[in-house]
Amino acid sequence: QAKEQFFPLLSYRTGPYAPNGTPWANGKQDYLKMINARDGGINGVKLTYEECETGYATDRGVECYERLKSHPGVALFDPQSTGITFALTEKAPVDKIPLITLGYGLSISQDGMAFKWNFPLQGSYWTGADIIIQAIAKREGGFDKLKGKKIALVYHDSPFGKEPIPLLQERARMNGFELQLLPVTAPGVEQKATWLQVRQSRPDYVMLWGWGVMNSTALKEAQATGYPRDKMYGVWWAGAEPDVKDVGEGAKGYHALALNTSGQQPKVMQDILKYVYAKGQGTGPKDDVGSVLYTRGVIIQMLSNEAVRTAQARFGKGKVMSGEQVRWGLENLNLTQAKLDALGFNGVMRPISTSCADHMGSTAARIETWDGKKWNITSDYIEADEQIIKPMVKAGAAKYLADKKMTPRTPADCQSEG
Amino acid sequence: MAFFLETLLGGLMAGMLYSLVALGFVLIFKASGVFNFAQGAMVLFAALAMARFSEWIPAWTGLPYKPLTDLLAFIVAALIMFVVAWLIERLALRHLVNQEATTLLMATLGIAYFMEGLGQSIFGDSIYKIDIGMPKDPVFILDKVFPGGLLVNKEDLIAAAIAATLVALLSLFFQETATGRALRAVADDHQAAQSIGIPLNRIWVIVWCVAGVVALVAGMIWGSKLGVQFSLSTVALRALPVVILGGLTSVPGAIVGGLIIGVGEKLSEVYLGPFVGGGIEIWFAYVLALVFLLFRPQGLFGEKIIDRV
Amino acid sequence: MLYRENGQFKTTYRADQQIFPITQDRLFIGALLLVAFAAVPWLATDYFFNAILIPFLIFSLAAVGVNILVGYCGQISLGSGAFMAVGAYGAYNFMVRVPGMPLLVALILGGLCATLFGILFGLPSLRVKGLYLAVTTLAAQFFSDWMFLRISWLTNDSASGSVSVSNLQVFGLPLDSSLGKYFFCLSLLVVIALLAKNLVRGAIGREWMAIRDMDVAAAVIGIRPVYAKLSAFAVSSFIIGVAGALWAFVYLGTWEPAAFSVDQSFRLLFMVIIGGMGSIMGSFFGAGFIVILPIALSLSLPVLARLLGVSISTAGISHAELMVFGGLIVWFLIVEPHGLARLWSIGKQKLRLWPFPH
Amino acid sequence: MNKKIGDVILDVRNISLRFGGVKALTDISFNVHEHEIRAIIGPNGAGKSSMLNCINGVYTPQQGTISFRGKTFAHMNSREVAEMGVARTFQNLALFKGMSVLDNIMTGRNLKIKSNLLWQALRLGPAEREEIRHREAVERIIDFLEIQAYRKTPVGQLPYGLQKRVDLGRALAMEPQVLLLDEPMAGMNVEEKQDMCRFVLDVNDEFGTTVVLIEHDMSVVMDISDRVVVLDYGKKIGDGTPDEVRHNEDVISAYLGTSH
Amino acid sequence: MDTPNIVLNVNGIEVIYNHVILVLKGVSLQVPQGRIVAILGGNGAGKTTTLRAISNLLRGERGEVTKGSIELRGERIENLSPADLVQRGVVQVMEGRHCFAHLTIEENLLTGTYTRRDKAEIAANLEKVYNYFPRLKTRRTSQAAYTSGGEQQMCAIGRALMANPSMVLLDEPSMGLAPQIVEEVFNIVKDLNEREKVTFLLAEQNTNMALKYADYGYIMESGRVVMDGAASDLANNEDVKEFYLGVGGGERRSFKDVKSYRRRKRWLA
Ligand SMILES: Nc1ncnc2c1ncn2[C@@H]1O[C@H](COP(=O)(O)OP(=O)(O)OP(=O)(O)O)[C@@H](O)[C@H]1O
Ligand SMILES: Nc1ncnc2c1ncn2[C@@H]1O[C@H](COP(=O)(O)OP(=O)(O)OP(=O)(O)O)[C@@H](O)[C@H]1O
Ligand SMILES: [Mg+2]
Ligand SMILES: [Mg+2]
Repeated sequence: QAKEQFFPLLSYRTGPYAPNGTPWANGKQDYLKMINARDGGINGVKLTYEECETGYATDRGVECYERLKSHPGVALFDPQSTGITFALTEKAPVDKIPLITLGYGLSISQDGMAFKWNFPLQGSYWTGADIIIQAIAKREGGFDKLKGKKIALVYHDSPFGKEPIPLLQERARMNGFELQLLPVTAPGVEQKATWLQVRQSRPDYVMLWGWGVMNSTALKEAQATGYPRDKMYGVWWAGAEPDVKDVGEGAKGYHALALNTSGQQPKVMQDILKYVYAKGQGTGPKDDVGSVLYTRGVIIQMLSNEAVRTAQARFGKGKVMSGEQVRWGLENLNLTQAKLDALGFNGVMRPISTSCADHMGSTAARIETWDGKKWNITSDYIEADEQIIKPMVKAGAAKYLADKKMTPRTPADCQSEG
Repeated sequence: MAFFLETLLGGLMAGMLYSLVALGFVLIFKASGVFNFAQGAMVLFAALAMARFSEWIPAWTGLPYKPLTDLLAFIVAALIMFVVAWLIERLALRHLVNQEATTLLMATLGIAYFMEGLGQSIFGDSIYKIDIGMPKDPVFILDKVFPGGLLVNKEDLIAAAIAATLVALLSLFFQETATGRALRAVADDHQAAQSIGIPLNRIWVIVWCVAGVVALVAGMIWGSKLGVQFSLSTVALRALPVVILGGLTSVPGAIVGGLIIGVGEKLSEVYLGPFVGGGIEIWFAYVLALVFLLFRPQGLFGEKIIDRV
Repeated sequence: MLYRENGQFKTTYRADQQIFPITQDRLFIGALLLVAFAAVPWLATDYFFNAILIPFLIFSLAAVGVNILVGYCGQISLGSGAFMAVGAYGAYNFMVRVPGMPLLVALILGGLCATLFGILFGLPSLRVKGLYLAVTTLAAQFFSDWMFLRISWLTNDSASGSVSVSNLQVFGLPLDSSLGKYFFCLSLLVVIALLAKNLVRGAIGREWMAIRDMDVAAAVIGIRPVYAKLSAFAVSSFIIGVAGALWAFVYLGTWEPAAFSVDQSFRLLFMVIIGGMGSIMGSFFGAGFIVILPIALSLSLPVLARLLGVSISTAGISHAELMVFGGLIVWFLIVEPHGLARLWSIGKQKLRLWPFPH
Repeated sequence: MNKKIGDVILDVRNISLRFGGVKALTDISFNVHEHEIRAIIGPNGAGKSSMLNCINGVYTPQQGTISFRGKTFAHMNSREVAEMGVARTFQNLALFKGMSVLDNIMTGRNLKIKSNLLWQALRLGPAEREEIRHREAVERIIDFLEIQAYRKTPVGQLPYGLQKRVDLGRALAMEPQVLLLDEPMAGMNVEEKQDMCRFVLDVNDEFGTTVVLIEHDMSVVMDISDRVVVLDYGKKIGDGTPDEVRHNEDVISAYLGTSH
Repeated sequence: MDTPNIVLNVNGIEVIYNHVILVLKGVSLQVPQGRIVAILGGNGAGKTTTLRAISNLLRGERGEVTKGSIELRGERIENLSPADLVQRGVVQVMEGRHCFAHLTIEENLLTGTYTRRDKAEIAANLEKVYNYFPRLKTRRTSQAAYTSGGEQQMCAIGRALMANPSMVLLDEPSMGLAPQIVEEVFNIVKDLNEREKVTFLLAEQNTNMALKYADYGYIMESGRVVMDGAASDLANNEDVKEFYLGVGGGERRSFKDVKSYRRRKRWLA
């Protein structure tokens, strides 16, 4: 049998979230193509993939998972949706396939001792929310200045949008600001009432926790009600080109979290253009290469590949890794700045290193700001506050385990993975 | 008080925008007895066509004058909607004469899927922009009376004016013209209409063409508000309570229904929402429509539902 | 002359009132059950069970429920997703709040929650009819979407509103293998479908159909519309609720309210109309069509494209899938507006006449 | 003729019914005796069907009362009327189109079915026996109406005349004491009318069912009815035996014309 | 019988409903220009089906003509739409009235003029119909669904006449009409036939009337034409007398004595 490592790609190129899902999926696919073309795979193991359309619907996602999970050489799944992640969290341990959920999914799954198979790499909603509050505090000139301020959370009315609430409530208690919760019914095409409420209560800042059409609609309503865009902070799922592109100038000044940069300058993008697009094998249009979500897709795939590479280093170079072995690789990632540079990701993202207990690997993000034409990074990396998040993750994970009548992994389990 | 008025105004404007979509439903229902679930897909399809041609036409022809190219794009999109209407009649409706309402409803759902797929494969599935020069920034009126003034949206005002004009025109059309009468006859009984020489096929093409143009206008306005992308088709779900509240068969009902639903849902969200955690407007709109229906099962202006033995 | 009812004389009305009065039909159904219970477990793969058969069984069950309301009683409903959700969350609450609650009992209690919800949202049907009713049932849909997101008590105070169940057991046996889940769903489906069939061919079924076909005439022969409609809502939402609970417990494991969104309601309505309104058998056809067709398309279109030597982008394939799916729906309706079940019975009628055409 | 005409079973007093400006019925009174065949005739739009609808509880008259076996009602609810034993057929066929002939007639027996929902779902023991008992009764009706061959045909596919028969069958299945027939013989040829008359007369003879009959075919009315009411634009213009009515001047000018 | 031009020629048609139910088994008939031709037959004989086949309204009932041909003035019409036929002057009055429930009586009548453009002609036609059926005039503003059965029947007939047809297919025009209106309807038929040379093909159960006014008749039984002939001949045929006119054996038998022995129809042997 040919030596092939298989990457199932769940994606959505149809449905309400297609404009966001498509570049993301393209990035993953292009990176795979590029690695095969440039390096011939990972240590000689060819990378194969198959895409399965979920349309962002949980049941179709589960069907895709079932269809692709028994493909030989399957490495891991990236469900690309919070709902699908929830459903697969139950199934992955049974099938022994890791799930990576970069920047989304369950925040408590950061705890590798409770969630052996989940990897919310680079950040969860809790870290994201925390970073935004920090950024606002910095702008105000210190956490004490937050006292008495009012911050509104305009969120997608779904588990995705509700995840940050516990953290924000914690923060509100700590820092003494008032939190106003404004849910927006999915998909978010009608937000007049929400923004009238914003206009009435005049919060000092608005946090935008949206996905898909909800983001651009929010920005347009903000414009229409005259809410200053530079007082708005979006999560990293509300900080890509589709969210602001057709608002254009109207979104000028709007901030969002950035897990990664955008643009075609980094070497990895150049390589993709050279090895994939120049040969006419690009998945999407050339101009989209290097967009925010595209870059995120590339990063996700890069991290997946590196997990395989790490695993190979331990279990045998040039071999096809099993799901369990890839899981070990994910748990022992150590991408230093030097390594990132070598991979062509200089400046694109933060170094990341995971462990058995910490499945996130990095909790920092920057702020980017829309200037009417493109996104610019406008802050340094801000680390989420461990002091707040750690206990919450611990408590949440403990409750999860108790509900499921499960016991946490032992440190021995961390060592003995073979 | 100022805020209440603002909410009220916002609701009225939102309502007008719903009516624009609702109008498409009413039109087809009134004229053929078909509850057209593909209306949302038609709005999307038309908006996609409009958005893409307003990019393509300047690129192809090099015409610099934007209003002109936009007009051309509108015309091309309208022509495309005519072709779509013709195809729908040829390939689907023609073969479903005299079938039950549920069957026809189902067929329109199939058509909706088809058009969503087709639209996105021809015109792309990203977000596109329709910029017909609608002013986006708020204006404040009556700032003498209320501190800070009352916020209104020029864009909404223009949209409302367009919706009102369309409704007026279509009402006239249905009221007393012979074709209007024939359309209503078709909705009542396909077979009998055929038997007296009303050419169903031609009528359906006409009605779907008109509905296509209404969808185009709705798509243009909603698209310039939301950006043109898949979610545009979901505005149909927000227009449904409007349709039934106003009455499935009434063109003016679409406007009145829109206003009631718009105001109702905004007021409820703003004044009731905070007590129950918010996010209630969508089901509130449906419940509001339901309450009205309990008093008038045919909607405010709908034709009386006839059951007689 | 393989399929004939001639020569099969019924000497009692009892014999004539069997579900399948024709011997060949009985044999066929017997064989089908045999295959389902004995052969399929041998043949099917894990994927087949988890991704196709189990969803098919659960949706068949839900479609039977929807068919009772829509097909038999004529009350078009777009709120079926809500009834599924209420069933699922209802059963979930009984599971987590009552220690030692057996799964089967929880499912039934979940179904009963859905029944109450169904009756509540069925009340408008006493006044509102037809398409107006169809649209107003969306109120139930959006209300339940909202309710399970907002009322955290219902989700056992889970912060995100997503909940999960695990370690399911039936009569002390763990329900974790695909095969076990398959048998569980299949058995429930067979039992409930049988009960439903009995209902629809009995007195209450005739009341429902009478209300559907001509409500004034029904009232004149003494049928109470209130009772007939509400009982249809009750029975139907019970079945849909049980199906919803199964969907959540057995198929998803962890779920959020979006798993029972308005799309689900539309899908269920599709199944009933495509399958055949007013036919239990049709529910199965419809569920098969709607569950299996998209999967079959997404599997076969890329292959087909490769065979034809055209390269379509992945997005293109997804769009083509939508188009083919929509096109097929229209085509089937044109061929037979009364659904696949009618096509089936016409087929049988032809077989009966065979070898003569008429 | 040795039929025993009994007491008044149905008494209609001073009924008036308006729809907006249309006076469908104005101060109509008449009675029906047990076991008799009572015809209602009158030109189109005279209010005959409306009269039946009032008796049936489908319409609520603005004025007047209806007594059934001595009990008086201002308004009747359809179900109560059915429970008292009044059945009817419809002028514009109101059959249950999606159901078979057998099921249509079976619905007529629904009032008599006692087993509850759960028993029906299980369909065991008593529920099944009950179902079979009613089936037997319905089969007798099917035999009687000579529609055995169409037992399982959906009624929508039957020709008009047979649908009328099924309509009658459904009413008969209720084992009514009073049977209201709205133009049961419209759209039939003489042979079929004879059949229909035979059914009506048999029911009347054998079960003693009282019949109220609306019919435009004068030969039928004159031949089989015991007494005739004549309505004209909502007013009663005649009441009596066929012979009396036939020679009533008002009736001749309003309805019969000269040829009868 | 001298044969003027045949307007309508139905040639051995077979009709199947739902792909399986064979209803017409080779029906042929001719309608000469300017005549009144009646189709008689019991319930389910296939009269309605024949008329639907001619006016091309079968498709909506999921029926189709599988064999034979239908010609109107020499032109094959199986593939025309019903509207095309109305353009050619052929209008059908459907069985079961089929008025447009939500339209008023007057609007119903006016829809009948869809193919007409001349305003004056339309007004004249409306006047004519109101003259024929004064009852319609008094009910002109009521929605059709709320008129009595007979009024609806008049409305359906009137609506067809509004199109100034050259040929009318009448399916059971007398159903549900009071006796003097029945007479009136047939007088109208005769009148139009004589004065405006309108050709009629009518399916009718009221054999008495039909044979009195028609020139020629076809008798159908279970999907076949079993007998045809000039109306006067048919009226004197023993079987027809017995089964359709109710005057077998000389004089009319009372409906009261129907329980007598029933003779089989000769053609069913
Ligand atoms: N839509 C249909 N589907 C199936 N069978 C049908 C349909 N319409 C009519 N038939 C069948 O065709 C046969 C002829 O029916 P048709 O209505 O033509 O009779 P008819 O002569 O007009 O009778 P009547 O005098 O009662 O109106 C009947 O046996 C009927 O069952
Ligand atoms: N629901 C209603 N709404 C309005 N008008 C009605 C309604 N029902 C009946 N009418 C009117 O009342 C009058 C009497 O109607 P009805 O149906 O009782 O007549 P009928 O005597 O049965 O006539 P036919 O012999 O033609 O059936 C008619 O003019 C009719 O238009
Ligand atoms: Mg009447
Ligand atoms: Mg007929």
